[in-house]
Amino acid sequence: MEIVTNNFEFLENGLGITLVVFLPLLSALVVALLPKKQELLIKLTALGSSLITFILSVIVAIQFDYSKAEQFQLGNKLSWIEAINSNYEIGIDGISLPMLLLSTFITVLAIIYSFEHLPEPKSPKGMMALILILETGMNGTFVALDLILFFVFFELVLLPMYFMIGIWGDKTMRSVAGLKNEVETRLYASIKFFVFTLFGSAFMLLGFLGLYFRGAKTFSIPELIELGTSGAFTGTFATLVFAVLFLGFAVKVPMWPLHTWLPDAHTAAPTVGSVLLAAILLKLGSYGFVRIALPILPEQAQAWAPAIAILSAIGIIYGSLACLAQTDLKRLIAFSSVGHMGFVMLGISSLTSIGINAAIIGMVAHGVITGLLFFLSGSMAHTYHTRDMGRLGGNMKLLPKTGGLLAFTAMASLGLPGLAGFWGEFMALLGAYNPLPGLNITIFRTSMVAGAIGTVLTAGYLLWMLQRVNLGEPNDEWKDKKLHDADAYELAAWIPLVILTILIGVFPKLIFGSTNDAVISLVTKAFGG
Amino acid sequence: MSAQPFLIAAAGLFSIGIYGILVRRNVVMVLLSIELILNAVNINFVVFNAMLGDALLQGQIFTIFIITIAAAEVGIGLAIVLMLFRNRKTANIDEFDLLKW
Amino acid sequence: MEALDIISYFLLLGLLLVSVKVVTTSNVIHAAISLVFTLAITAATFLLLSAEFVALVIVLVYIGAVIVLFLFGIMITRAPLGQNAELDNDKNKSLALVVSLSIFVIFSYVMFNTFDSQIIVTTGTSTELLGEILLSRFVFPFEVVSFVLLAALIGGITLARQDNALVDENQI
Amino acid sequence: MPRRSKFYIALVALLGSLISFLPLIFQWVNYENPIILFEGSYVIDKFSIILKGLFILVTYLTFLLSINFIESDRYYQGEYYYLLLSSLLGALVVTSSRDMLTLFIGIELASAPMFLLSGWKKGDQKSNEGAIKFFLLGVLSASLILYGFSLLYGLTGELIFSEISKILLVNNLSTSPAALLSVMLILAGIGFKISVVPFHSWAPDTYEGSPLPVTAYLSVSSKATGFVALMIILTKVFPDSGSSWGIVLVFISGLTMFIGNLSALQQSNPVRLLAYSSIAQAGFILAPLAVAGISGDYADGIYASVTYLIIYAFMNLGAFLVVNVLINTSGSNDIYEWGGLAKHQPLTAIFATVFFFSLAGIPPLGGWFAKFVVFRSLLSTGEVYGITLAIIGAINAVIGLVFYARISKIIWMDSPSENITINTKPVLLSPLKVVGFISLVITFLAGIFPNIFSNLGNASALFFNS
Amino acid sequence: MVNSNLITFLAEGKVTYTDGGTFAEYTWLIVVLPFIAALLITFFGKYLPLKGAEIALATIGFIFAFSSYLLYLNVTEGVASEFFINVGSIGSFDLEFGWVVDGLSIMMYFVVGTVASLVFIYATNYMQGEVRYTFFFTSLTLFAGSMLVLVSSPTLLQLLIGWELVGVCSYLLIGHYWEKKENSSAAMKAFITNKIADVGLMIGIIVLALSTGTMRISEILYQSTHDYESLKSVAYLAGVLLFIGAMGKSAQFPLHVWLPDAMAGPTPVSALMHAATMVTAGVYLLARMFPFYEGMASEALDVVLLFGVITLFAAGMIAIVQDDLKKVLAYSTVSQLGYMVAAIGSGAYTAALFHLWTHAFFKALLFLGAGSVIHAVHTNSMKEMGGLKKEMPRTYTTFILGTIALTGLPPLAGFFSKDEILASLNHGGYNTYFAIAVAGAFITAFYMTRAVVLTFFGEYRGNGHPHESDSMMTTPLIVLAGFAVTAGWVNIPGIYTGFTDWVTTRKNPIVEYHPESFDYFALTSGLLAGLAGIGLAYYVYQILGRPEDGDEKIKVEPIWNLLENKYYLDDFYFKYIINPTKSTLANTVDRFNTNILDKAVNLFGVAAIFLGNIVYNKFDQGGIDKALNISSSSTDALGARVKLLQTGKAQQYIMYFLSGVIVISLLILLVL
Repeated sequence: MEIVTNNFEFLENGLGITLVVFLPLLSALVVALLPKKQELLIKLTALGSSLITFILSVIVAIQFDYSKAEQFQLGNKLSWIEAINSNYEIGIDGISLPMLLLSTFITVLAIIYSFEHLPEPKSPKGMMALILILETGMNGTFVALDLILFFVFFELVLLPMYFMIGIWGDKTMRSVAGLKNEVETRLYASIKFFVFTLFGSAFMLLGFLGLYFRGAKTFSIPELIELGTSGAFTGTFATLVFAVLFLGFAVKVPMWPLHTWLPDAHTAAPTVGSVLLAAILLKLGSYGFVRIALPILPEQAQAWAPAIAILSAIGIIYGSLACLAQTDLKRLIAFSSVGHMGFVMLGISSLTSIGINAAIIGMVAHGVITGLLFFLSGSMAHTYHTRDMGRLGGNMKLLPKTGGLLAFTAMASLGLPGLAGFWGEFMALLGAYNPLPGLNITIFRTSMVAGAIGTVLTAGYLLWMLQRVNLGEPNDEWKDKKLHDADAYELAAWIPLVILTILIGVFPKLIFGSTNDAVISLVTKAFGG
Repeated sequence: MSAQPFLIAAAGLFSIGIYGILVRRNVVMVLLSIELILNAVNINFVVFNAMLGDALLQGQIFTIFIITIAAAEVGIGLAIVLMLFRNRKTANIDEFDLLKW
Repeated sequence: MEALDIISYFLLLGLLLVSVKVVTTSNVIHAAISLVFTLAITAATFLLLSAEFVALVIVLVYIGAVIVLFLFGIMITRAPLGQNAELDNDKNKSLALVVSLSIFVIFSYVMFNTFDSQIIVTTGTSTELLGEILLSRFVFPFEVVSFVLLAALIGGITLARQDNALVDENQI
Repeated sequence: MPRRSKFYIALVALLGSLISFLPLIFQWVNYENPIILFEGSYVIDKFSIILKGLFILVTYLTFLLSINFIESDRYYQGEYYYLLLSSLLGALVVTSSRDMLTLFIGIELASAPMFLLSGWKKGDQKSNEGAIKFFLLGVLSASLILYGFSLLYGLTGELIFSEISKILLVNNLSTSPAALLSVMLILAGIGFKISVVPFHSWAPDTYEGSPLPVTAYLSVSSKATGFVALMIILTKVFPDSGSSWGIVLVFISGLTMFIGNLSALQQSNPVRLLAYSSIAQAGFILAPLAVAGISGDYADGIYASVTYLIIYAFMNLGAFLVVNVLINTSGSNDIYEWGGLAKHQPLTAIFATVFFFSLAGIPPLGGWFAKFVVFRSLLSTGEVYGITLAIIGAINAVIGLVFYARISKIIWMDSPSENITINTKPVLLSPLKVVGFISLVITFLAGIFPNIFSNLGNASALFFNS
Repeated sequence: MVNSNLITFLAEGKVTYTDGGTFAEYTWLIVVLPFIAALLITFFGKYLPLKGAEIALATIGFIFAFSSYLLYLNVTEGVASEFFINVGSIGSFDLEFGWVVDGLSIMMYFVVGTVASLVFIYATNYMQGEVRYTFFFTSLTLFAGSMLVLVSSPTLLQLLIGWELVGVCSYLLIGHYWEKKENSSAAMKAFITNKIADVGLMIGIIVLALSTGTMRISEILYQSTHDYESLKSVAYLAGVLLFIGAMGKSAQFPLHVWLPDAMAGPTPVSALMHAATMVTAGVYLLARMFPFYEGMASEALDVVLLFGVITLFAAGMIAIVQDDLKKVLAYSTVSQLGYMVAAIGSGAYTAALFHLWTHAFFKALLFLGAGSVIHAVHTNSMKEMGGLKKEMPRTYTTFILGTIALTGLPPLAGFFSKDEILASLNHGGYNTYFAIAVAGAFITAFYMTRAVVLTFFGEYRGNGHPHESDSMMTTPLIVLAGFAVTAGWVNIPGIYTGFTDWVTTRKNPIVEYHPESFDYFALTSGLLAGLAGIGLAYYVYQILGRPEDGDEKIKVEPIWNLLENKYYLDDFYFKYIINPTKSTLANTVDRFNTNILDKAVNLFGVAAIFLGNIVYNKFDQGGIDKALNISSSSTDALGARVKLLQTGKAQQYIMYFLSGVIVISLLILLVL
């Protein structure tokens, strides 16, 4: 380990994570400039750069000093916008490190998957460029330590995702409640996604500015945390700021009842889009809560925590029940995200180190597992040309590899102990049982029970989904069709996720080892406990 | 002399011009009304100049500039009116309608 | 200064009356002529206020040139020269009255409020002084305004010129 | 005139506008203190240098943008360039003018050629109508400004702004009815130029009728001229009655954003859409000034507005470029007919994405920083008006997104319309590409390294203290 | 990483023990190996001659050998130690895995090792030619591993993991024939019923963990025997919650409904999981936590006892009316689990484990025997069996031995264990419960005899010609029969009570009633009830009627209806819980989502457009006489263009403009 560190010393002082953030953007430019016909070259460029990014992020993870996980490390602070005292301030701590790795990792897989599996209109050039831009946004959000920088990266993901959904998305027509005419799914979903998130973040920006002016005219997150934990933000002002931050982050998470863009976006998005959306984009919201909302506005966090807990509990139950009613495979998985992110938020709302740790591992696990679920369902939708579970069935017979992985992933998703999903769920409940002293314990325990019931419902809909999709005799319509089971590219994209699911499940220290100190320090600083 | 009557009269001239702009259908007539308004401003400037006893004659000089600009505006306005008219004529409307107008 | 006051009242009354005629007459020529009178009275008023040069400019530029332009305009656009009931937009009249009266009320309120006791002392000005100031202190706007005139000239000619080459340009 | 000599005319115009950059750079480099000419009526400070640079660059780009308009050979080229250059001169005068007369002449010189240019499509009835509306409202607004000026002159006996404001303050006349009325009349008059509600109604018609490059110029340079004049007057003449006019501006700004954006939602004509969009953007630019009036922190307001103006100028020019190319490609004035044009015009489609989303304020495109400085300025005082405007702004940013995104959506995602025939001739000529790339680079620069623009805004805000 | 937390509480134990040495240290091998084996089988199994079964057999053989040696160690010197591996810290909590090697877990290792080995051997033959043979062994191996994770866990966390893992294996194996919907439904039912119970377990664990600050079982138990106040306040709650978890896995009334359906799985699965090992996890949990219950949550034990007794009786009754041989055994299992739970409830730790021990062998034997029969006749229904005594002598003999063991006739295994339960009930003074338990013994004897008679006696009523299974299947039967006979001899009150010592060799002392000698009242009652049951059943089915007549002679309609419908529990669940959730509630939510939330969002959009429409058409362009509008002149034929030079719209604009001026002027002059 020492040797490696020495070799890559030059990557400290922020160069390493800067590269992790901007290398994808650069390669997106390169991809954009390559001629459209050089498809292989384009794909290889994208893959290569994402791989290098991933390796760089691993090097960063190796250089990271885990004994000081609560400090922001390997970062830098360069002047950016002087007039408003906003800086290019970056750095990672134990909380952001796993998220960063997750992001770079999933992107590699998404690119591998996209090698051969692009819906119409194929155009790998566009898709690759968008994925890489998206990666910059995601990575940047996780390393940004300046509110404005954070905001820019946070928003940077919108455009690529909008186009991904809009161009490669589901082209079928659907009716939409409240509108007379049928609309194309992708168009409706893409604009809904865009408007919803922008709505949230526009107000979030106002909140950032409020902090800037009430604080010491700084956007620096570490400085604001110092201010916030020493009680600089109080009263109506703090309530308002937390409200808008909540709006911005909760839309992204998404928390009930701001989730309605999610099922549509997921259903319409192309496979890679769904994967990236579920695996990482949703995390930007919950990460925002942990990174910004809680430590900077601890007092408000305590005031809002019961409400967040209740909403999370509703989200868990609501998401699961909605899943039970779905006939569309991808929509089901999308609603399952609502439930799972409910656990994440429940963990966060407990404001304890247990709960927040749970939230972070929950985020990672949800990223890995739901990402895989979307990979699988997307691939199946591509193979069968339908997502209607009424028509599917006997998938285990028709596509044994996909089916087997689907079963595995469903098990992971329902929180099976020993697999990644378990920790987030169980620890979130653990956190919610004994929230931060001073919080209304009845509300939290009720939420915990609701969450626990949610696990049953989760098991219910996932198993039911498996029964309808995977088991039984195949429908007659597939008898004569030639159906392709998972190919090498797909397996190459999926197997790492499977392995990661098991690894985290068996050895959660992979995540907790990085997060725990940081979370404890956060909780101690912000809430004195 | 009290300055008041002049100023009130200028205000009146201004409003009369406004009225003209609003009710006149013919663009040339509207341009006439605008001249009234500008004239009201001219009166204002000159009256103020006199009222203040401005040694630099700034009010009067301003008035001269306004008159110059007004002349230019009239030129521009009439050019546009002319173009409009010519265009309408080429637009195949029969003579009767033209005359009626 | 009684006499001057009385003269000024007469002049101003006449000014208003003639200008009302400009906007109410249904004969275009009458309107133009009324404008001439309005401007003439204005020039007279300026003389009263000892702004001789400005009065001269009004007579020369306005009455001499601008009104001729207007008459040209009236003729070229073949506005009916006699009485014309359609000259006014009757629909607008009441509203226009309200608007113009409101403006009058507001303006005169301000005038009453701010300049109620101001007295005009006429001293007489030398045109020479005016010219000096114009070409020293105000030489820059003086230069600039020539660009306005030139632009109006060139642009006006271009627009007003008969032009056969023009075809449908909707595609731009 | 033979074609070749026409080319030379264009070249002279282009080079001329570029060469005029040189003294500007010289001034910037050697800048020490404001240079005051004509007893304070003409001032060269950083504010004026920066905005002059903006005007010159915008005009230069407008010339480039005019290229396929002029290529069509139906227009009077020499006159066209002359009038645009006259207007530019007017704008340049406005930036430096510090007295009423110079300012007025500057405004007139800036707008008079535009009355003519808006009717430059002589054969087009829409153009004619746009021109007459523009002209009538323009003259009316000029007379309102003049009446306001006359009141000021009557109150103080001075034409130079600094003197006026001094006398107003000394004689305690800052909030006298005459002063307040004059600020409102001037505001209305300039409100016409910057097309804020309720003085905006000419804009969509005139924009639609005018030749596209002229429209671009109107919505960028002409509007900016108005804002410059407004900033000068509000901060130099009426700094002490800000709490009164500030509130009026708050209302105007809020209404402008709402009406501009909501109306833009309804548009299917791209030019009208951009017209309403630019109305809404004017609301954003106005907002910091409004709050600055209330709070008295003019430097901050000017900083925000100027920064916004600079960024806005380029993204809006880019947007007009896109519309220009797409109308020529599709031959249709209906954006809903533009489905799938990205296939035929991929570069333009990328331009469209960048400029329209920048207008919507999506990071990392420049528009976000423009919006951000505005929000920052609005919230800087923590007063209720500022917060309200900021919330209105946030809501409008979302409404705006809908129609800005709609264009991208149609170009990239919709299926091709059957009603149009694609013009296969190259319409994205290289001068247009230059416009596109310059605007693109500036838009991205503004989004990623906003410091440059922020510093420009900051430098120009110093003029308030000078 | 490994830290041995040995002999912390040594002084308190009443039995001396050692740390088990190297073998204890390497016990993790038997936990981890099956998982590796499962992976190997999955990826390489189908290329091997026995399709992967050899890997499974080797693994389980190793486990058997290892656990046997551990048992030997325990018997000879007593072993108790625990090992922890930190897998992460969360807040101040340490998340630990590890393994515990003590009397209780060794007993379970041995049971799992033994029964699993025999079942594996049996299955290699039984499953021959069935679909997904390799995958079957993967799952089975996985199960063995999961079960070992469960019983070896020194922390509640690992226990929960093992707990759920065996649930998943159960799901996989019950649903082995997933082509048929009933089977996958049965699997789902099992999983979800367990999941519901797991909610209790999960919350129970959370409550315990947070009130003790640790997940280590031994520490929790230490605290519960040392009057820790924080634990005491939640002890009852935690006790009941844990028991809810146990109710699911150990199929206690009313959560037992999944177990009979679980018979949809292949018979070896039923034998291994749903009779011998997995279903005893609940009992194991209660036993593992026994010091806690005794020390602090004795009120919770009353609940445990109550449900145990209800279960043993109610399930036994249903067994009487079943025609499916496996279901008889299934209900019998439920009933026997009721005995075990009741024993724990009455404070008889050893008795419960003893019954678990003996039951594992004879019930596995019975299931495998039934499997042998089913394998021969290709049906589960006893109506199509009969007369197999002659055709399948070895199966018959071993089955009879199992039946006697279950019925509780001396000197077979069941006699001793059941007697001990009855004795402890009697000792505790639970007279009613005692009576019910005795009745249960009668019922047990009755339905088992009925099953034997219907299956093996009389004439063959099925199709084809059944014949004895081959030695791969009968050998395990014989071995198990041996256990069924002898397993009870390790704990004969007054004679040899080694078993008590084995299972009480734990770090935390066990305080329980331990009979010094036979309780003759209980013994007699139990024995008589058993004999009576046998006698009555034999009389009714063999003598009064014939096996062919089935239940005709004793059918009492109302009771029979109730029993055949399983007390209408399933109907109740479906009607009032599952369907309302799955359809009504879920659809309501979905409709709410679409019609309220989505619609609200869309309506916002529509409203914005609508507002835009109003603003634009009514306000911005409002009041305009379209005839004056040149823009529309192309569609407006005559008259419109006439007014070209007239100002129309422009005046409208001017009007707005001036109104604006007036408004702002008035505003600033009068208001501000």
